[in-house]
Amino acid sequence: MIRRALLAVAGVFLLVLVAMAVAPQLFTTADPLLADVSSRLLPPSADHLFGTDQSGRDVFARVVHGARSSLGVGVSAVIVALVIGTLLGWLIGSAPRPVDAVVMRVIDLALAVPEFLVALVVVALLGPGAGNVAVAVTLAVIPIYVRYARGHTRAIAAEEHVEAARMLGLPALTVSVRHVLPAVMRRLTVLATIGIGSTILAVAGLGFLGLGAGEPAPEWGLMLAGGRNVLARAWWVTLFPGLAITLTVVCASLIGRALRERVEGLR
Amino acid sequence: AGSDAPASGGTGSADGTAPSGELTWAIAGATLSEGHMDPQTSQMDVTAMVQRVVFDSLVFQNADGSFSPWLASAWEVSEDGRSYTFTLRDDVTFTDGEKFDAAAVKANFDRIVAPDTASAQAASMLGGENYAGTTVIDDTTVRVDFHEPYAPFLQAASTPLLGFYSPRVLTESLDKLKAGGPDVTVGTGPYVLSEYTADQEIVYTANPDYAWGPQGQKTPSVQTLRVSLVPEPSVRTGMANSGEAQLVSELPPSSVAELNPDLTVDTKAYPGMPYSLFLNEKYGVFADQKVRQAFELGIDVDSAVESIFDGQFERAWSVLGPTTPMYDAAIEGTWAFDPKKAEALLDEAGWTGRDADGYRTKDGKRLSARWIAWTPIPDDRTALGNAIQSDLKKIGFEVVREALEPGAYNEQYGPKTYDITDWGFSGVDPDYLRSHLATDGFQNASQVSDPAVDALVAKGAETVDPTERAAVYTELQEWNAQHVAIVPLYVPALISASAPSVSGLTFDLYGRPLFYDASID
Amino acid sequence: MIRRAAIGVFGGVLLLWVAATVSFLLMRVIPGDPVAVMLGPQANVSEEVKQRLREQLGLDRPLPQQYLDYLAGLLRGDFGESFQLRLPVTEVIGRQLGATLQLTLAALGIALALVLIVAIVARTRRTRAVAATVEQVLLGMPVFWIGLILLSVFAFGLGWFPVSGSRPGSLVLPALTLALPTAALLGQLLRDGLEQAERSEFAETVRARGAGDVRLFAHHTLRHAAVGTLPMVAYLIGSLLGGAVLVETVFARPGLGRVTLAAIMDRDAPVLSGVLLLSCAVFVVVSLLSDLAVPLLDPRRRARSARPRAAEDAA
Amino acid sequence: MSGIRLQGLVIADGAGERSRELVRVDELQVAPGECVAVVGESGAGKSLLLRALLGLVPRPLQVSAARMDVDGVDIAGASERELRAVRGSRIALVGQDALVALDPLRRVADEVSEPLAIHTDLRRRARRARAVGLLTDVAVDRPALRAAQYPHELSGGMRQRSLIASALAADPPVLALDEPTTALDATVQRRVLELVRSLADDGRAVVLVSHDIAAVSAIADRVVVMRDGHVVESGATASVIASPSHPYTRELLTSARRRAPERRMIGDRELLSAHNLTRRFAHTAAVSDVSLRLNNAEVVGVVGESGSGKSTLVRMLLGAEQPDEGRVTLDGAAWSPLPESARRSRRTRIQLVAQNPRGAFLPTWTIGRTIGEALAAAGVPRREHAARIAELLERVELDPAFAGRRPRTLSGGQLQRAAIARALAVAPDVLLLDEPLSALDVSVASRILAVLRRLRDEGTAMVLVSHDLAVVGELADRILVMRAGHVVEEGTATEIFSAPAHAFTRELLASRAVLPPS
Ligand SMILES: Nc1ncnc2c1ncn2[C@@H]1O[C@H](COP(=O)(O)OP(=O)(O)OP(=O)(O)O)[C@@H](O)[C@H]1O
Ligand SMILES: Nc1ncnc2c1ncn2[C@@H]1O[C@H](COP(=O)(O)OP(=O)(O)OP(=O)(O)O)[C@@H](O)[C@H]1O
Ligand SMILES: [Mg+2]
Ligand SMILES: [Mg+2]
Repeated sequence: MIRRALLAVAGVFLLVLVAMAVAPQLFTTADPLLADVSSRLLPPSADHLFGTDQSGRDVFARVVHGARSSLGVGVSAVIVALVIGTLLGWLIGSAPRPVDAVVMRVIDLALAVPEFLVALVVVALLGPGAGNVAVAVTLAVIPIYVRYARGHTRAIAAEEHVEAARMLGLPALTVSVRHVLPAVMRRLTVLATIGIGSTILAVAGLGFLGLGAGEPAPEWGLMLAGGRNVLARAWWVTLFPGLAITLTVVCASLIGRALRERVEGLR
Repeated sequence: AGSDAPASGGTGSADGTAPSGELTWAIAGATLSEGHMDPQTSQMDVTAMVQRVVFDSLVFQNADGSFSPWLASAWEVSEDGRSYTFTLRDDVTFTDGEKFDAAAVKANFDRIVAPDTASAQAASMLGGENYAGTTVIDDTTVRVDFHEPYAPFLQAASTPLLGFYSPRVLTESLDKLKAGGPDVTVGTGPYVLSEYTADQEIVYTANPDYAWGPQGQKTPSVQTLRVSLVPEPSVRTGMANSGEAQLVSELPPSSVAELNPDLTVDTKAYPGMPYSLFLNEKYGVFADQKVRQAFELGIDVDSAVESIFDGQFERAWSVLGPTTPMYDAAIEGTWAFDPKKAEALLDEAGWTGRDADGYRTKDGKRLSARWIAWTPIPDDRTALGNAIQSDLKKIGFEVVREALEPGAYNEQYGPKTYDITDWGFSGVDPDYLRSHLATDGFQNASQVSDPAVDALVAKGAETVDPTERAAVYTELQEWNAQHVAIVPLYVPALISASAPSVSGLTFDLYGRPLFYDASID
Repeated sequence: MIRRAAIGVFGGVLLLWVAATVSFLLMRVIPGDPVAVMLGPQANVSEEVKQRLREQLGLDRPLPQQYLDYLAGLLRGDFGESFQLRLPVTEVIGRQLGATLQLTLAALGIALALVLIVAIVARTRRTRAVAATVEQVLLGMPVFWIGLILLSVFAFGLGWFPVSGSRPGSLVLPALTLALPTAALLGQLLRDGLEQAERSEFAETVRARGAGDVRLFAHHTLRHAAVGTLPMVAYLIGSLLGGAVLVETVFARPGLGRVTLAAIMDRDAPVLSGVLLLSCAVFVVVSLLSDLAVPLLDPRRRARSARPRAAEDAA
Repeated sequence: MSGIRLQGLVIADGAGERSRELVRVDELQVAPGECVAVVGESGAGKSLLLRALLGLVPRPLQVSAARMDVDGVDIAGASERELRAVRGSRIALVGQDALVALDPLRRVADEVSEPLAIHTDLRRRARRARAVGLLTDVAVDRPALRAAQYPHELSGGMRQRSLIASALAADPPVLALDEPTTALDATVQRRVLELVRSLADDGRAVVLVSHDIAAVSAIADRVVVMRDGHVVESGATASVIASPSHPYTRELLTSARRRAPERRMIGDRELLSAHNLTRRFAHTAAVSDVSLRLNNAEVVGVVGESGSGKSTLVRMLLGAEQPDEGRVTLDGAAWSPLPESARRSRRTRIQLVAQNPRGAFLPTWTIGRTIGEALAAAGVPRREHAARIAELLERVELDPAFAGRRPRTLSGGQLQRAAIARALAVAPDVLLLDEPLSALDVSVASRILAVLRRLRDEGTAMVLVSHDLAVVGELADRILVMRAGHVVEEGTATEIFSAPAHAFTRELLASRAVLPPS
């Protein structure tokens, strides 16, 4: 019961977030970039729901507009990683053992370096910026998807229904495309839903380090970085973007887990 | 002044008691570990600030700008202003036991200008191409020659950037100087660098043999000076309030309000170039002087500086800061915020169209300027940038900001592919305008190229007579106010807070703490 | 066991070689002239000096030559020289390693303690639901935000801990910050394992013998959960290193995180590849150890049967 | 008298209005020295009943009882603390699935002696020594070695006996055993049952749960028959078997009494033949030197204990596994070891219904879609699929509506029939069936047996694999008996049953639980 309600709340929150990303002006008319030095660091009030930051910008407007970059980068990175990772992992998993073993070594290497470090290095290669962060985060998570996809491919290929289909005289590729790929895709999609959270966290982390979208872009990680020096006298500058990140990640993973339970319940 | 009492060789501080106690001094210092421990090569202010306690200079610059003897007991400038002859004290030793003499001076100066040293700032203060060489006349007499007359030299010689390493380290540990450390960072100063943990702390221990302070001070009374490297300003503020550090420097202006009332706060405006925007007149929209002027008038500098820096910093009017010698106060108020006039200027310049986002256009092109800055950018400058951006948006002028890490910044700075960039520069001698305004100046970010300006900065460097020099720099300051190559924004200050237990702290002209007479109870 | 270790070591060496190659390529593809990077912004240096520096760094030699030199250097324990500091990379990393090691080990210790305490205390459905919720939220919080919250409450607000410095107390908050998300992840894994073990047939047998929850936990299910969690440890240590970058920034602590960040900012490729190699090496060693530890805990993995392969595929 | 005294036990799912009764037992008594068997089909509530005796009914279920005394302790009113003191020391439970009922990470000795660790102050060394003694008591060979081993290193029978040893550790006067002989082959099964009987003879009160009335009839003093949570009949074993009063009991008994094989006509055209097949894995030969011949309309049975190589043989016949030596011909033409591409065109001639029917279905596809895939592979035009699927399902006695259901909504027996329908979809000449009846309870098994009998009578040639001689005997024309990869005996069903030549066959026949003819 409570779980149901929680899932519903999470779903609604994510929908609101998507709406914020698509049409922020529905939620606020304030300009997220407009600095007004005469109203710096104002606490939350009717005029400024979430208060104002050091530049006198409306924190609420910035949180709302920030949904686009955080969600956009998080979701697009996951989708790209999902598609590339699934196909690659499926190919590797379907390949003969020796090929599989060699390619997996390389994938293992990518996994040996912490995800966040990979993203950092990619940003070092490409330079900071919102687009590069998206690429970095995508590249950082692809190996994980490849690994899972490859594992699932091998596991599913060993399931009896695959052999049963082969024993009908169907070509191996047909069987793999029909029986293995969709199942791998489905399991990874669920994984990806949970994974959105970690990409959003990575994006925020890079933003916090000043490697993401630069000022004055409304990006949640960057907002947290900006607010940390006024922590003692203006809690609202960091609280709201922090909450936004946390709620997004928690809701995404709640929904992802629920999906996973459903999908894996099928097995 | 000079010292009357010869060094006894024993320990003994200024007031005759043995040095004792420990003073923790928290500074940002993030860059120190990145090869900036060597004042002879680093262009970072922090290097000079902390290493002052290790490196003494030939002369000392007093609060009024005059010079008094230090390691040199006397000096003489030749008629033509090209030769400086110093008479050195003969009782000075480096803390590794080496003797300080004319050869040591020569070894240090030659090292600074050697191409391999790749020194940015110290070499320039030593005249750069203008430096002709140092000659050892005898053990205690040394002469520095220049190709052209070079007036700022005494001032330069008073900074730690032209301080002296023990000749032994110059031969034995040359490649380690940038990284620094005990037995590497060795000078003649009141303190010995005894421990260094990169990114964490530097521990200085009182030099027991010290007897040649700028005012004749001897071994300082604080035994241990522990410099805590804390890049986070909020953490430094916390350390000041909790008493974890007895002295905290580089405090952000916004934190002053949060400091405990019993702390002593010293705000010392940096002399030199205020924090400014450089408008690149050879690249885009700033080729037009009217656009530059409109840009300047469109920014509400007063309210931005006042509120962002909590009233701690002054707004700037001129390319010389108000505490810099030869500052021209007449410029104050001449280009106050005037959006109407700015709009009129832009109209005149032909930027009359408007696009969907409300920005001005001319021939279908948006009035837009790209501002590059190198990371990390402190919060308050970010806020200032936001304010500038918002102000200019109101007159239809778009500013696009890019924060670049130093490598990427260089790639744009080299070929000068930007409209705006920013920095401030601390220097006590207005000669720094030469590198900022001369056609071939390496800091000429605005790409000023005007023979009249070139002649003026050259004259400034050569002229020794103070009034004549002042006239030259007044003219330069007025030139910029008209031409608008550089938009000065605010005068940064070094804000330090010290605990009630600390006394006797003094500050040099750069606002940096000096510990000769400091004590702690 | 020895055979297994040998295979693990061989695989690890192979992995490190691939890592070295990737690092080398990385150094060459990172944009920006190393010499310009070395000299910093607004450097005022002539072309000849730059050329001389290039020769000193060996950047003028042909690429294959550079590659071989680099590998040979690695074998001698020479990771090259930092462009920025002109110091051996081993020294740059070495002098910061201690601080990060201290932080991550303390974090790991706190995390383990937290996880065990929670696992022992939270045994009813309700307390477990509470623990799961807390963990979920912790996992959703950016680690740097956790740090900021702890900092403002415990350091600035209550003044219980020093905000910085080298005193022992200053390690508490950063380590706790890093430990919380780790504990949350570990706790989830462990509880999944515990619950799975508690649902197994053997748990029923144990209860039927008259055992209470504590005995079941201490003698049976904990071990099962640990077996399930071990393979994740290498990954976990890795993510600790990643998290350290952020935590060190928030708490202004020295350490590898700072070095990495500075290396990225300054495009100091040799330091960066040193860090990468180090993190690969840590991963290799930790996974080797955890691979070797699994059979110690799980006798079924000791046999040379066809089973482990299937288990690996399912992972 | 202590032992078990139970009155008015009700176990329900949920409380109040929406509660569902799972078990209702009005009266059950087991005296010391007595062995009472509880039989019934799967889901009858047997396991719940046993758990209730230990106060181990899982959480959401509600237990109420007018009286529930175990060895003189009132279980219904006991606190969790008191229950813990009872469990293991006054009553011990031997769980349903012995293969997984021991903690795989602990040594057998520790597992066996755990009740001592809980209920006594014995030191570890003493406990281990005691464990060896217990293992000896339950007739585990080389007990000292076994004690030091881990459960996975023991055979199923040994694990079962270790579990019983563990139950006996604290010498409880009451024993509850849940299906102690499932998953054991016939020989081991008999030994375990004998052990159980001897435990009762030692003066313990024993409740024994089984779904196999034949198996328990040999040792139980009394039988309780359960169905849908209710006791439908109970009484002395001999009288229940001789004159069952409830129809369900009669059904149980008839399915336990298999019919004798009958003589039939078989074809003379050779469909499938295998010559000297050998397949080795790692160290052992799963199948060595096995030959087999199958004519049209013939059913060949393969029996053997678990691990004797039956599945491996069938997979080689199918061509899913390549033989190391030997070859298979289909219709006189080479079949295995041809490459798969060369076989593809003749694939529909031979089909397998695998040991685990659930595996043959993609969980996300409907039954109809899976059968449709097979139809498409056989070249049946798409528009005819719906009709053919319905027809196939009817052939295996399933409602055509099952076409729209997903595998997880089907029971094991229904799925087994769907798998047969799928195999029949391509109209194969040869049908291979691997353990089609294992893991199914008697009533379901008999329906599938009926389907298979019809297929046989319609003329489908089959290879039928089972570890159960009775099942094979009922359908097969010829039988191969396998042991450790070898065929130890081969003959017509009648020959095998009436005059088994090999000792192993005789043992199989002897250990088969046989009821007296009604
Ligand atoms: N934890 C539970 N929650 C809800 N229902 C349950 C639970 N455990 C058992 N049941 C239901 O109670 C009934 C009896 O189950 P039980 O396990 O006692 O059957 P059984 O006679 O032992 O069957 P089998 O021969 O298959 O072991 C079944 O319908 C089952 O679905
Ligand atoms: N893929 C494999 N790898 C290794 N060993 C195998 C493999 N498949 C079967 N075996 C071994 O071959 C032997 C025969 O196995 P098979 O599955 O044919 O037995 P079975 O007679 O069907 O047994 P059951 O009645 O339990 O199904 C066993 O010892 C088994 O462990
Ligand atoms: Mg049962
Ligand atoms: Mg089998």
